Amino acid sequence: MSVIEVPAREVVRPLPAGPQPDPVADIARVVRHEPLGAGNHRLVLHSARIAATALPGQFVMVTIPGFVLPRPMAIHRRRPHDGTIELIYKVAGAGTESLALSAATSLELVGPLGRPFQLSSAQKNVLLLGRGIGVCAFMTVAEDIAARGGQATAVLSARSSAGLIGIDDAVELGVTAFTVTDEAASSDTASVGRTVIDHFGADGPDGIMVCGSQRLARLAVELGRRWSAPVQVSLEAHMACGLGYCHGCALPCDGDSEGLLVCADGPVFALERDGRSQ
Amino acid sequence: MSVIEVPAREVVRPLPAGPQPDPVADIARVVRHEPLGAGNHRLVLHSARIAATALPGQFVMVTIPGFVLPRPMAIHRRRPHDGTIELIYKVAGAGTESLALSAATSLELVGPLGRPFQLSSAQKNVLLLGRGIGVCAFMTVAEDIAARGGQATAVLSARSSAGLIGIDDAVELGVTAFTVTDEAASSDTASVGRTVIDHFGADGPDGIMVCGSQRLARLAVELGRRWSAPVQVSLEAHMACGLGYCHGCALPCDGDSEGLLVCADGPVFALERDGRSQ
Amino acid sequence: MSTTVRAVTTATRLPVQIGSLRLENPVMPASGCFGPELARLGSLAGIGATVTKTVFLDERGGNSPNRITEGPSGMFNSVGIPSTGPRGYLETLHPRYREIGVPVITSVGAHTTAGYAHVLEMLGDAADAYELNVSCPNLDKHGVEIGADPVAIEEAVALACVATDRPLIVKLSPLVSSIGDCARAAQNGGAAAVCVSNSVPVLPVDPRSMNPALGNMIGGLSGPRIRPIILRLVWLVSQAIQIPVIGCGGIESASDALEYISVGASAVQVGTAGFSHPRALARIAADLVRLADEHGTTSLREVVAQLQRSTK
Amino acid sequence: MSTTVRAVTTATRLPVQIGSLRLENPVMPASGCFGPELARLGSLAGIGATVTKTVFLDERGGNSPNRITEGPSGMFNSVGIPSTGPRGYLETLHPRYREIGVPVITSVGAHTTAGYAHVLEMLGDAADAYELNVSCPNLDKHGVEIGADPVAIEEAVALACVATDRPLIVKLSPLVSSIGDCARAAQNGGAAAVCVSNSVPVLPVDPRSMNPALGNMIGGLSGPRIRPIILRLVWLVSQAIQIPVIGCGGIESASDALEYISVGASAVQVGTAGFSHPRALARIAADLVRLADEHGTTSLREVVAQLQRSTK
Ligand SMILES: Cc1cc2nc3c(=O)[nH]c(=O)nc-3n(C[C@H](O)[C@H](O)[C@H](O)COP(=O)(O)OP(=O)(O)OC[C@H]3O[C@@H](n4cnc5c(N)ncnc54)[C@H](O)[C@@H]3O)c2cc1C
Ligand SMILES: Cc1cc2nc3c(=O)[nH]c(=O)nc-3n(C[C@H](O)[C@H](O)[C@H](O)COP(=O)(O)OP(=O)(O)OC[C@H]3O[C@@H](n4cnc5c(N)ncnc54)[C@H](O)[C@@H]3O)c2cc1C
Ligand SMILES: Cc1cc2nc3c(=O)[nH]c(=O)nc-3n(C[C@H](O)[C@H](O)[C@H](O)COP(=O)(O)O)c2cc1C
Ligand SMILES: Cc1cc2nc3c(=O)[nH]c(=O)nc-3n(C[C@H](O)[C@H](O)[C@H](O)COP(=O)(O)O)c2cc1C
Ligand code: FES
Ligand code: FES
Repeated sequence: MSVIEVPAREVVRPLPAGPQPDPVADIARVVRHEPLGAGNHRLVLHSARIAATALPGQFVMVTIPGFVLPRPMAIHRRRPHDGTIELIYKVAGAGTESLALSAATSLELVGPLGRPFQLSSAQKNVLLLGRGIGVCAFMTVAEDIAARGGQATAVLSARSSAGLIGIDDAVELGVTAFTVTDEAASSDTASVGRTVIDHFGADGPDGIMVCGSQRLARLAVELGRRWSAPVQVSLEAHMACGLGYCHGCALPCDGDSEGLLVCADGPVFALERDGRSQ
Repeated sequence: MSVIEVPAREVVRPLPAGPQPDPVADIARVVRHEPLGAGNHRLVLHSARIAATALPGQFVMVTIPGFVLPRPMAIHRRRPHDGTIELIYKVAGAGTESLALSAATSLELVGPLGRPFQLSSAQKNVLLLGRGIGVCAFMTVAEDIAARGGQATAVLSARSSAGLIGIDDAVELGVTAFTVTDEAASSDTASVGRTVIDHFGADGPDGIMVCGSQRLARLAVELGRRWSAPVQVSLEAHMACGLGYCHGCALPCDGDSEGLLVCADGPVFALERDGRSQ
Repeated sequence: MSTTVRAVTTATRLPVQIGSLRLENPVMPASGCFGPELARLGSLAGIGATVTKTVFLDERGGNSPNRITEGPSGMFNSVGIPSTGPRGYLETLHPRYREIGVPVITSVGAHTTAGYAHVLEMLGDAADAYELNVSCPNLDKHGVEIGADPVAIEEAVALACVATDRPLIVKLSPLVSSIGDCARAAQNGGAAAVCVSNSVPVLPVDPRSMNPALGNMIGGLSGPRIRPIILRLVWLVSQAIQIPVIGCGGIESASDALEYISVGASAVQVGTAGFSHPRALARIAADLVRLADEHGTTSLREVVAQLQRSTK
Repeated sequence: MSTTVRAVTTATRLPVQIGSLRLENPVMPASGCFGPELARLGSLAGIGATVTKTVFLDERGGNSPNRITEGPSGMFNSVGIPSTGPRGYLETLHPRYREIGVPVITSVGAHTTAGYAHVLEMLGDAADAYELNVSCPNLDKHGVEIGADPVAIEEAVALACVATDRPLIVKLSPLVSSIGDCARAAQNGGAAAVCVSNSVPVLPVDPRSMNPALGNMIGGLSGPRIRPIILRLVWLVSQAIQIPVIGCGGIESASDALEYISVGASAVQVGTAGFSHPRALARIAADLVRLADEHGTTSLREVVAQLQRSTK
């Protein structure tokens, strides 16, 4: 039932808290809002401050008119030159359905929020594994890698080719992208594993980022062990504040003290094989 | 607070219950739905059974998607030849506002409901006094008068000329219509009284129907006494069922037993000067 | 093929036993939200029973307008239960309920624990079962209700049991400190089932005038938005007692009814939905039969279990 | 002209006295729906006070996910009040609340009537006032709350009064048989004010899976749809006691706050609205000041009276 899907035998650990931009509460002009097919929608918002400061992997909370809880959405693209950010969302329930039908010309939002993906200055060759809208969590990593002249490789997975996200972005950012789908029977972990191992050979990437699929996360951990590359995962949880005070987004935990908060300790976490369960 | 505005010194009495058409629950196709200005909207629905059977002054309950209570609306026009009925509604609150924005292609409704205006076969010369959307309560009387070759005279009152309802209908049905507005300072009871007395002279109408204004109702009673013409009024009350079982629409009453139900004993009542309060 | 399916559909029964009374379908109207007038809009043969508006001993006028209105929370009503007394009911209303052709459950109200028995004595065995409304939030503005006091509930039910052989359903109030205690009191008093619950007490304010939106100030909230509130009460009650629980609050569809089954209800009542959709009762009754057919069972519990498994 | 108006606005105060504590504005956050993090999004200088999440004696982990979700009825939460205990609170959270620059009201919880005093002893006079949360519906699934038992409330408050000189606000539970009795018990125990109320207990079911939508099954409903329910409780409480009543439930705007003033509240708390609109608290506080200015008064009661008269 929970949307929090920490892979069973893997553990998440918080990344060290680095400096983060101050979040702002903004009323953002809707610059573009259009269906992309397969229930996905592109939403481009004008929010100069967020566009200028957001770190890769950060998210925003978008208020949907008529709903009490804002919806967390990854910042898929930042375009500081025109002050916009791009979100891609999938119609998942009542809120996103209403958003998709909405003709609102501005939307309330708060961001940028959450701990970003960590990219040391040495990391220039990363593997991004994403399924469905999970791809939106890491395209900003590809932006930063492109900016520093590195190379990102991405596996874009989806149920059907109509649901594939990020192909245009990959082209724009010079990402080597493999698209895999259930439709084409190319999205199972074994196939995806073979594809990327073939691609990288013995010299693997120096970092792996994954989002949107438990199976891909498990694959990421295996690949990380193979290549001694650190793995980071972006998780989802139901959220109310996005800022760390409502305690709504805690990861399940045993014992008396509270688990990690996905909004403030994540959404990006280090992902490792659990020593205990081996 | 109550929408029930029985004129202070006047009393309403139920009209004798005559035969009434059986109500139906229908899902009616929206044939036309358009703004008329001043917050009024025309809604033409295809409901052959209601169009064919409704008596003058009857109403329907229209279900607005997303709202729990259906809204009572007078049947403004019946067009049995094409199976449609026409409603005109004013945006008054959340429900009618939502209806005005709705692109629904069909609407659930129940009708025809309520006791109709009583027109004896002798009555051929009636005066209709209506203000705002109150006019919609009696245009079906004008239809029946026209059908029997009689003459209806109507005072159509509104705040502004943009809010006047029924002018086209009056033309179509051969009604002698006087339009009066607050804007033109022609809508006060004294002016309206003078206008109709000038028009009718000593030989008054043989029946007076009124809806939509307490002041007009009081005028109707005075005119009724002057010309010995029976006066009928159509009242409003908040309603849930429209059928007589929820007891939500009772008129205020003293004592232990319940007052009249506007939906089942009305909405059309005989209106008389209260003997006690003179 | 389609004839076969249709034959099965018609044959399927979803029986519910309320004491000695067997209902052929678990769907019935909520008290005060139904009238024989509805039979004019289409057949009601498929529903489990009808339930009448609450009958009181004394004649009552009800509250002043506005008696009903709607806000974003749902329907507000302060009708106040006008009643023509048991005699008026037996003469004019009861025969019309009988004509519908399904069991008649007559709702009975009173202001003392002994009062229910008095009304029941006058009604005799006219009805197939009685529903004791111990929870009307509209009549007295302050004052703790009979339904908020387990001792009073047990006494009222025990006295009522003496006055009639018909099965008694006790309709509880939602705003009590421990609904489990209230339900146990009803069971101990001899109830055959409990109904959970009456509408939720409210004081809606009209933002335009900053005055109460209802003539009586206090009213009851009903409709789909109260469903999560009442689901919790049904769950608490179904943990507390062994007799059947009838869920009532915000049911608009067969799916809503199944939510109640999932937390322990055996039958459901449909109130407010009948205003927006006058055929709601008949439709929900038929949809549940269809769902049971599709899942190859005559148990709605089993339908729920299958749905739960299929989304695991 | 505009400078003059602005000068008046800034000068206006809408003071509320809670025992010895004077708030300059009647608007404050609801416990658990506010964090010092919000100060990063804009100034909070105009609000009357901050209120902390409830602090318990023991460390607590809170409930399993999903802890929050939304349905047509509003926000459902079963966070379950994770707490790091009074020491953890004093070390890490309290200083950050202090920085905001308005009075700090610390919410305190316990599972015995003596428990509140224990927490208060550890907190000393760190806070400007304390709010006793006698009504958390999430922690125990069954079990009658302290807040449902007037005797327990009075005892808890009386013991707490011995442990601190700071004014005590008692935050009541909505689902009780007689909220007037609960409020009187709080007043008799020595409370300086009561807050009405906590969220409304619910069991939301996810229609897709027919399973509970919250990890803990039972949760609390909050947001605008509960306002008519809580307005009635505030009205009943304001009839029952003389100390100030703080209204809390579904307030999203200054108009919503005035609805509470119209039924007897002296101050308000804003919870869920702060999630959809993080600037809601500051906006409502400023809007009330502006409204009071426009009506030429510093009394919100007077604003309401003028609005009522103008729509007569
Ligand atoms: C950090 C983060 C980034 C995200 N980025 C994206 C993105 O870029 N594109 C995208 O399509 N989706 C994204 N999601 C998921 C998105 O927030 C949910 O799909 C959305 O909230 C569903 O809302 P709803 O009203 O349609 O669904 P409903 O089921 O009606 O929502 C009910 C409640 O549950 C919450 N909820 C339901 N599903 C999820 C979920 N998967 N994650 C979090 N909350 C949920 C809703 O926010 C709401 O409060 C992200 C989630 C998180 C936590
Ligand atoms: C017999 C009858 C015939 C009517 N015919 C027409 C017509 O032809 N055209 C038209 O524009 N209006 C007509 N009305 C009034 C119309 O029903 C209301 O304006 C409408 O219900 C307002 O709904 P709302 O959601 O916009 O207002 P809200 O104030 O949001 O409604 C809240 C609740 O109050 C009820 N309500 C509010 N005002 C009225 C009212 N004046 N009368 C009855 N219920 C009310 C609503 O039905 C709803 O249940 C008629 C009313 C009756 C009783
Ligand atoms: C207009 C109206 C009248 C009602 N009258 C009664 C009544 O007479 N007796 C009773 O026990 N409940 C009465 N109720 C409560 C309903 O039977 C039911 O418990 C409540 O409305 C919740 O169900 P719902 O959400 O399906 O409407 C009434 C409710 C409404 C809306
Ligand atoms: C996420 C969340 C956490 C809450 N935590 C607490 C709490 O710790 N202590 C408390 O007294 N009330 C708590 N509440 C209840 C609120 O303080 C408030 O009483 C309730 O939400 C109703 O107000 P609202 O409709 O404005 O949100 C919490 C509510 C929410 C939504
Ligand atoms: S969403 Fe509020 S603490 Fe994470
Ligand atoms: S509207 Fe139900 S009785 Fe008149």
